[in-house]
Amino acid sequence: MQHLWLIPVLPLLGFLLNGLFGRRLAKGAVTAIALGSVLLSFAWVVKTLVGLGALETAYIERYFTWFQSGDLRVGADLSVDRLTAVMLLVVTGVGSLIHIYAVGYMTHEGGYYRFFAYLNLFMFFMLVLVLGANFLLLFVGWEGVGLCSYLLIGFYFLKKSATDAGKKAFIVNRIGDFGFSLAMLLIVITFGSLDFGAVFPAAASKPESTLTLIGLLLLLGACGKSAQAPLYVWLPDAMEGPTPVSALIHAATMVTAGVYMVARSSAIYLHAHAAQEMVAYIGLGTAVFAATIGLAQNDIKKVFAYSTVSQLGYMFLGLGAGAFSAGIFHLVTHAFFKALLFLGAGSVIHALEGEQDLRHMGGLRTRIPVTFWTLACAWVAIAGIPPFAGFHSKDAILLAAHHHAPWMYWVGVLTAAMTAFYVSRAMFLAFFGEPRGHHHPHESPPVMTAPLAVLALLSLAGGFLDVPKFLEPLFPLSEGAHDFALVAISVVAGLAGIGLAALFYVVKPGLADAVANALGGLYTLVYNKYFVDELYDAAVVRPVETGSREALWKGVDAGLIDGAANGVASIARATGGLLRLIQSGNIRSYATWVVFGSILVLVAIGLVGGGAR
Amino acid sequence: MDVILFLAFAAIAVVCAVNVVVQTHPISSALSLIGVMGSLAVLYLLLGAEFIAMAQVIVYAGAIMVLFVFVIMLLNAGAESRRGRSLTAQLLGIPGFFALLVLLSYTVLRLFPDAAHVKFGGFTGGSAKDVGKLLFTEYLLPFELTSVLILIAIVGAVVLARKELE
Amino acid sequence: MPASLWPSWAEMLRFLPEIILTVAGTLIMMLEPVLGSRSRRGLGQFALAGLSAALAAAVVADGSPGPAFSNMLVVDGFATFFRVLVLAVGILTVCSSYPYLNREGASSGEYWALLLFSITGQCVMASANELIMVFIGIEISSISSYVLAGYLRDDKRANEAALKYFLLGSFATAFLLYGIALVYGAAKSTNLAVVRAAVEKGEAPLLLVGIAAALMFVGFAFKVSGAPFQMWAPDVYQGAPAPVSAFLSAGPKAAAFAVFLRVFMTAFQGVSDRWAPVVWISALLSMSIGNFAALRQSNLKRMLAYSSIAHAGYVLVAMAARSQSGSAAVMFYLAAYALMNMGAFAVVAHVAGKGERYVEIQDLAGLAQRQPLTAAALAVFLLSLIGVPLTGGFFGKFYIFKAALESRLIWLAVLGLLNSAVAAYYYLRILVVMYMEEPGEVTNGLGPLPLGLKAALAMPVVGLLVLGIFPSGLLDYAVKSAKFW
Amino acid sequence: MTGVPLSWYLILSALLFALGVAGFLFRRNIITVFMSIELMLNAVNLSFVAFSYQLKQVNGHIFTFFVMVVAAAEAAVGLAIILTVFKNRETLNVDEVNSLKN
Repeated sequence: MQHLWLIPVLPLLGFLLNGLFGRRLAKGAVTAIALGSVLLSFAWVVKTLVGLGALETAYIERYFTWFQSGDLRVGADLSVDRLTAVMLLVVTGVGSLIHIYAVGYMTHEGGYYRFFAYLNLFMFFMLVLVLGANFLLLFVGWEGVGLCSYLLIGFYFLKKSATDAGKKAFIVNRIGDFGFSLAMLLIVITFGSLDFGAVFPAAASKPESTLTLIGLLLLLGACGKSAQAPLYVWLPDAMEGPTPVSALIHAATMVTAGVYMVARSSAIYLHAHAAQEMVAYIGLGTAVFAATIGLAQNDIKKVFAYSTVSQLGYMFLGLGAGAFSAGIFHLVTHAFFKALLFLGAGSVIHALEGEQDLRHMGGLRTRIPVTFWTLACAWVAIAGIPPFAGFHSKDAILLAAHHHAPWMYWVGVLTAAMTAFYVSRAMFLAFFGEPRGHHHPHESPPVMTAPLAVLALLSLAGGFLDVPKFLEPLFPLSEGAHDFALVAISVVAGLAGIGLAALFYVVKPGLADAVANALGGLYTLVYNKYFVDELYDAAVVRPVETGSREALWKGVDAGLIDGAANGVASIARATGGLLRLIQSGNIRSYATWVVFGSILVLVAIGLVGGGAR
Repeated sequence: MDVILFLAFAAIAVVCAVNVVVQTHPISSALSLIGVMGSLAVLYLLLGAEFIAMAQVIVYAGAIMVLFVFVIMLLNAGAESRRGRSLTAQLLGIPGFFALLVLLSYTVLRLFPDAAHVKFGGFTGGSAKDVGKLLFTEYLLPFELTSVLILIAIVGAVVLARKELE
Repeated sequence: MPASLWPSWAEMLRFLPEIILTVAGTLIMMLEPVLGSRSRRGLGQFALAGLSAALAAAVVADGSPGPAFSNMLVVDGFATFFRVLVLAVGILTVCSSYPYLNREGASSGEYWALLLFSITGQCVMASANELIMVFIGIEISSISSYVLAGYLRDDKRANEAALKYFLLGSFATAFLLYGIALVYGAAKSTNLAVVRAAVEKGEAPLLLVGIAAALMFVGFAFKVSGAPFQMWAPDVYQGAPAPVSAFLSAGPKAAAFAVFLRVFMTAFQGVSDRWAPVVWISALLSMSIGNFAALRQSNLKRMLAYSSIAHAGYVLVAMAARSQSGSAAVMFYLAAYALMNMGAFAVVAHVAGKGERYVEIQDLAGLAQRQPLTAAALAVFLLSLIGVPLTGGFFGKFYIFKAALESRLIWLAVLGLLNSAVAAYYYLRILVVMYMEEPGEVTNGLGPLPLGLKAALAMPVVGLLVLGIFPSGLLDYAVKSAKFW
Repeated sequence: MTGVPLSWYLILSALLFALGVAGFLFRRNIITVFMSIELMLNAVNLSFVAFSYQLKQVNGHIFTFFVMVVAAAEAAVGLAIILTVFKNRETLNVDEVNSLKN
């Protein structure tokens, strides 16, 4: 026995202690409980994995029968295989770092104990999600992390926008959950079980149409949780929450749950080609779409939020192209550099006392050097510059995409260039040039910078963890040759993105005086870097957004997104008149409806033929 | 003879029932309803239900309807006011009435094709003795339960009619 | 068969819960005049004792299953399940009524007596094996409910609620009765087993039995507030005193579903092809009307009323499955539903204040800051109503839709799941108001939670979590008991 | 003479039932509305007794008997409710009791 249950239960204990007694505990005690539980959990993960050794097959611990009805038995079973091992390390490792960081970040915020209680609860559910050996436990974690995300987004609940964002996240996730629950029910009906160990080996023998349906419904669930088009809308808004939350939940862990789930269900997707193809399309579409929007955001967290959506799209592209291990690989490296980006952004915001607008930053390079240098590591990592982390994983995905369909590779490369561009733009605007705000920036305390340093190291070197190799027993490596030309093209694209950004935001201002007189009008055009943004915003982002809203996402963005919120409310409003007619409060009217109902029932039962039962 | 008796009392019942519906003064409706009940009692007799016929007159027409009339008198209810209306009931009421009537009549007419012909004296099992025997053996439990029902009626009336709460 | 007038002890045992309840109710009425005004308050505890004794009796009676009193009633797992359920609902109602009545200055023995009698009727319904018992059980339960709804007789709203409930309820009962008459004419008996046999052997014309089923459907659907016979529910739940609304939405509804299921799955089993589509449509209508109407409500009680219509719709989905697992899902769901709805109404009763002045959703603003435990309890109920895992509501829905899919009711399951996704929105609104808004005048002036309400909140919370984490026990029992022949 | 076909009784019963329904829908006075329900119950009773004749059983009579008891209990409670409504609102018009609505 490895006592796997300790891994999720430790954070749960932290939640219970802080949630119940946190109000009366000293701040130090709250911190100790919150950090201790997560660190212990991380330690236990490491100990377990060391104890389990090679993990050629899944290691399962069965505790008790959760419920049984008929032939369906669902146990409280936890299992660890290589995929889980990777996820566990990411969740508890990055989670621990972010917890440490949050201690510094949240010091001056109200509701300190509550924040950490929620954060620990989130860890509990996330670990259940990853460790569960059946779809139902996965679903428990799935719903749980959604709930915590909602609580944490709404943490600054005095801000109306935070409440609204929380609601939006919840509702969009409900749409995804609808898909997931239906898929789960279909799995029960088709396979008679929810255990991964029973479902996946049997997948090959089931009709492809059923598997496709299950795959598509699971994908709907994944789209909700992992912010894929058309359900991506909640994630950028979710940045209303405190920055550590953005880093932990909305970049590193929860949003990757959909990727994990699809990878976990690879056996189903491998036998449902249409569904898998759909995964690739949605991933690619989201990657391009979100990157396009990310190019013109002025809020530093919004830039990274759209970047997250886009990178998640990459992962889905990998999964859809059949390179499950590449998708997971990117999940890992992305967890490193995106958590770092968010935490660094948090440090910047912290330094500028809450300023999030890139247009009011600038020149921070020398003021907060640690933040700058650590962020720079994330920067090169996400831009896909070899030999840093993002390069390896992105490369694996792009190669798989090329193998799958060459045009997908080219779109992917274009996206990579855009990614490099917008991250560079954010970096240049924030750290280079002249200071544009009226702030007195100060470097963050060590408790915040230390996690940054660790993550920076991981962003630099994380690419050398050969995750695909490690996952080979689960996902056979695709045979796509390591074509040097393809790799070179994507690297060049990344470099081009950085170069272009440097040209727009760094180099030109320096050349300004020299070129100014010569070029006149053109100079003003270029000098005013915001003009570029505005032009771009007007020429590209707005049309893309409006166009997509009008044409492609009309039903989705207007109907579904604002939600089951406004959409459903308007249906409700539309039926309001009818309702008032029926619910008139008049007894005689009610009786009339009863009479009519009974006539309908009589006619219906009278008309239906007695067909064979 | 059976036919004449049936037709006569059925006609009285129907006319009285229609009167219940069309009268605006509750007292007229109540008296018409007593008329319906009385003629039904005769029909019960024709069907051989002696005990029920008696109970109909004593309990229904005698006790229950007296209660109604008493309340009408108590509240000094006059002809009903024409204030307020239910569009739904007025628009859909007549079609609903006919649809229901047609459906129910069709059901009993078409679906009980080989029903017996009723002759007075064709069935004589409905005496007080027969009913009582069954009531105290097979139907003992529901019979006892009706006592709970009566108890509720008393308690309920007390609750609602009492002067002040605590 | 000249049965002895004195029934056997085994038969008495099978009827013991009802006997205890009736005796307790009568004793309360007899004790009240002789007690002083102080000790009169103890009558609530007495009612609690009576209910607990009846609960124990119901469990004991389950040890000797079988028919009793010339097949009038039958004690089987199904009956025991619903007896225990309505008795538990009764206990919760007493707990939440006690402080409520004290606050309103309306405490009296009659209330407890009527409550016990009403539950007697529901126990009868749960174990009825004869249409006459169904009818009398319904009437016992309903007539006392009418009075309970109008118990605060000087309150205009309660008054109106009672009148509506009474008139429409009697109206619907007349349809039910007409249906019973047709069953009697068609099958020559009103015993459920005999009717079933007659239908199966083809002695009773199928169409006629179908029509009878249709008329009885009207009566039952009315009692469970299933569309299109749901109109009374919002008005009555809004007008009745909050603990009574809680009771009405749980006890009589569960009992009505019990007879609904038993009658349709036994007597009308042979014509299930005819009634199943009607149940299908009714389920869809109930879910949609309930959820969409609830979206628009600002009054908490009215919103919960619409939500209870929607939940009746979910239960009807399971019924439309016409299978053993469907019936088991009905049972499980009703148990979870009774707990969460009772709990939610108990919070409403607490917040509403004297004279129920504060029953708007907005009145809950900031409850989480003023009374964190009350808010947490309501949060559990709401999450369970939404159907979030680790609560009873989740498994309830899971089993319902699983049963529906097993019976190939794919579209109904899809639409039902969509409906429950919509439903999340209005429950969420309450959570937001409670957790994310600043305390308002109402929550600031809120008195401490009385002991009775504490119990009325704690028990459902524990129950829901147990059902959500260890559902097997109850589900096993439900699956075993969901056999009707 | 062969007597009256049983279906005549049943049709009479259906007619009375439908008239009761109509009374419920068209009358404004609460007491008359309530009386319409009594009319419906009477109609059903006639069916029970008629079926009893056909089946040569007493069971239908018993049913009728119970319906009468129920009707009595309902009348007591119902009229008490009507009294309280009248006390609170000074009206017996069913259309004016409509304050609870959407």
